[in-house]
Amino acid sequence: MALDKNQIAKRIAQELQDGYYVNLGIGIPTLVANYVPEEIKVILQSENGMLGMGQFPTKETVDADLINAGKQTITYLPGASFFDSATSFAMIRGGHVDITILGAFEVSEQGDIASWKVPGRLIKGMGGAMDLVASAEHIVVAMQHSNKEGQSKLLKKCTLPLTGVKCVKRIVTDLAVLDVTDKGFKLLERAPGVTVEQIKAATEGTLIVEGDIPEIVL
Amino acid sequence: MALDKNQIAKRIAQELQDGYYVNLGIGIPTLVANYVPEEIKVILQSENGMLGMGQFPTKETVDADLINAGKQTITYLPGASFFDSATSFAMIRGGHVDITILGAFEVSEQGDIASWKVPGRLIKGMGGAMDLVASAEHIVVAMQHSNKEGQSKLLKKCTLPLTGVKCVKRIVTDLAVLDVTDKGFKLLERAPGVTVEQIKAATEGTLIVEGDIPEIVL
Amino acid sequence: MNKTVKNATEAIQGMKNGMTMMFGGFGLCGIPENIILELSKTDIKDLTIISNNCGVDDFGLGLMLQRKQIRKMISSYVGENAEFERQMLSGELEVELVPQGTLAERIRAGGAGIPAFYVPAGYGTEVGIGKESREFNGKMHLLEHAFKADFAVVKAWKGDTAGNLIFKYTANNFNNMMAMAGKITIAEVEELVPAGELDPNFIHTPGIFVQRIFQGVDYIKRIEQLTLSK
Amino acid sequence: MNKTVKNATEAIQGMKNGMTMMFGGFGLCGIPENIILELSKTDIKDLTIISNNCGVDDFGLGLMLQRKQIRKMISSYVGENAEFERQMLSGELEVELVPQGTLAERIRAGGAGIPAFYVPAGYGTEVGIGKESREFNGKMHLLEHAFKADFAVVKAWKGDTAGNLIFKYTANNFNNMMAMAGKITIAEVEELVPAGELDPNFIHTPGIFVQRIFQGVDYIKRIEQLTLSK
Repeated sequence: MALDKNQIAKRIAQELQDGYYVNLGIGIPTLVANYVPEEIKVILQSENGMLGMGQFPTKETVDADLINAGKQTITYLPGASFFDSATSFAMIRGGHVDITILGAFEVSEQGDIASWKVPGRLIKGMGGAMDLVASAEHIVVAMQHSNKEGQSKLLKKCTLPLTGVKCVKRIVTDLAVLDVTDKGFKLLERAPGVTVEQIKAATEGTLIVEGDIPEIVL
Repeated sequence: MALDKNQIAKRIAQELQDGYYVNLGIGIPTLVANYVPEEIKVILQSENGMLGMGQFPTKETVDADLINAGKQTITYLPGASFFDSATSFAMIRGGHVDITILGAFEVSEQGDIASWKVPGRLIKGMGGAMDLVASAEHIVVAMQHSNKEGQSKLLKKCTLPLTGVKCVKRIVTDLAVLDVTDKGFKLLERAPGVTVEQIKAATEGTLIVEGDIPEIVL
Repeated sequence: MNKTVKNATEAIQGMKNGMTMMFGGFGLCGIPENIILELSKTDIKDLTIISNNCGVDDFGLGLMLQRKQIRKMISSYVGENAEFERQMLSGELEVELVPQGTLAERIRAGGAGIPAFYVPAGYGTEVGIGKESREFNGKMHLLEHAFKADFAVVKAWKGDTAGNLIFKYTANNFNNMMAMAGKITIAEVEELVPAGELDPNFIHTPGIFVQRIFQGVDYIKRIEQLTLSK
Repeated sequence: MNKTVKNATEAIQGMKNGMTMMFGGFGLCGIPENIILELSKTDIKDLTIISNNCGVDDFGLGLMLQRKQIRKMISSYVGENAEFERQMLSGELEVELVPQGTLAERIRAGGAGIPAFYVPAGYGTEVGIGKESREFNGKMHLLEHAFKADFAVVKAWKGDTAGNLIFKYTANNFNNMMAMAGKITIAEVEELVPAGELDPNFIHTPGIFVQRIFQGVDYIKRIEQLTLSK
């Protein structure tokens, strides 16, 4: 059975290590914060200028001057800091953020990612996504394996305008966990009950299957 | 009679305008702070990271964490701010400092300045001088007209390693006030009792004398 | 030296058609509400606006969009604004999209006297078209140029008469760098105090970068995405 | 996450011969006294040191000079140090002089992932020899490259267990940028407090840039030029 959004987030949370500085994109990535294993502590960076993001506020503690990059009202945790956008992206560009988790429209088997524009239909802008994917060492994409029309989002080559080239390292979808390698998408894990054949059918790009593929353990 | 150091500083203080942000180099320029006309207010920038430099401290208020670019203990005035070196030179390089006053070994009639190195004899480093002269709109050099050996310091071409090229706008020496122009050093004012001939004799570079040259009024 | 002006009306003296202006803020957080409102009451137009976002339909820079005062927007993200989308698609509004970190750094560079620098963001994408590229440390980078503005308009939490600014939480965002990059920088603040009252160790924007300052009025601080804990 | 280490001895674990290290401070103001002293007791040598100055004969980095632990200095100003002059003139010590603002910006660039940028400082001088130059806005500029270090060592006034730092007065200087540019950054502080005790609005160096932190001991804070009002 394919993973739901929360399960994708829960699987991605397994990528986190104690002490990691983490940037979470909008959508499924935001949910990852809810599944950080109890035994580790990570620090959330929000590119609009903060480290140490906490939960959403209560009606009493909400403050219009305290938002995340998704423009949601939030809170901060002990040890937090606030700074300007240039410093924020100095952290990102300088490789100080340990892992970036973001959504995508498409990922290619070279690790290219398209996530910000659908010509003729949608141009909201790239925000900080281009800076994030061009800089982070460790980039994980969280997305559905196929789009609403049933077309694969894991492609030989992206069809939409790119956000970055050769940058995605790992992808977690509703069907599988995959790594981008020199030879294509390497299948690492499959959703419980989902077969390798189903994943192969849903993947337009080259899929590498070596040995037994274990099920995702949540 | 030639000006003494304090008189040179006093004459340079006349270059200041109300509200100016001012960077003063080590030596005679430091003395300029003592002669700011009472009716105007300037803000002193020290490139090691402060705006709003005040006087030297008393024995009671001295603080090792509060020094100027000459490494002298100082104080700060109301409205002061402290910042890191990158921000400090952002101010300087970005043209936010209105006037820079510094010393020199030599100045050429093209406005080149040499102030940081005497090959084989002295290499202390350029500190912030190269950044200052390359960036400020308004650069005033405070120096003696001749060196200790009696040689002119206002030259056709500098003989010592340069600090910057085509940057000096005005020079105030013990003998005269001069501007650097396309055609050479233009004599603006002469020290009280010093003749144009004396200045001409002490100036190796091209000296332009047009009309009557008034005496410096202190 | 006192940089105080009376109000928004006095602060915008000298703003003219065709100018380039920066506006601080991220979404609706930390935007200079007073100046935007004041400017939206004037006939000043053909503006090139550098701002991370363009407000929403009826608030922030959206007000100036509605009155068609903006000729060109330079931003990183412009979603959530129907009138913006309409003007952009119809060609009435020119839009230059810049990656957010590159935008921030180009503004800082403008203030810091750095005409150009290299970053990896956008290489191999539309953003790189027409730009010089170059390899450093085995990775391709784009040459990006500094942004400056005729006026930079920023909003701070506290300020003093010497122009020093302090921001609250994430309302800093682009304000600090933009203050550096304006030929004339106007700061509106929630609380204006005499020089000497702010701790000099904790100034975010040193006064040298600010030419005009005033205490704003009637801050709405609209929240775009009110999200609360259950 | 607690970044606290016990003391200077624990903080310098991993430092090795031949490494590149940055040391904060301007003159003797804001220098990491504890780490310098600790390091000067080791046999670690052949170091490339990036620091605005090199201490004085018997204090600060001068201690490491005396023990000939430094192979190369990258600085903007090295006056007032006789042993330094001797080693430089004899060729024992390699010296690269960098204009102070360029030095600061190259360090910031190293921390900010900007491999290179253009500045006007040094064009037409010895500093420009062998460097690319280019005209922007009618003015010549040099291409300058980022500095990074295996270890950056900084000194702050206050710090917390999350690595956040606050500097006092002009003791900030190069410390803030250097913290950004170290693969491993060590911060020694006069006062170390638990995370949460420093106001998050007034952090100079966010904790993300600091890997190890400890409360230093026995600060001397020697004054180079004691100047008093009459």
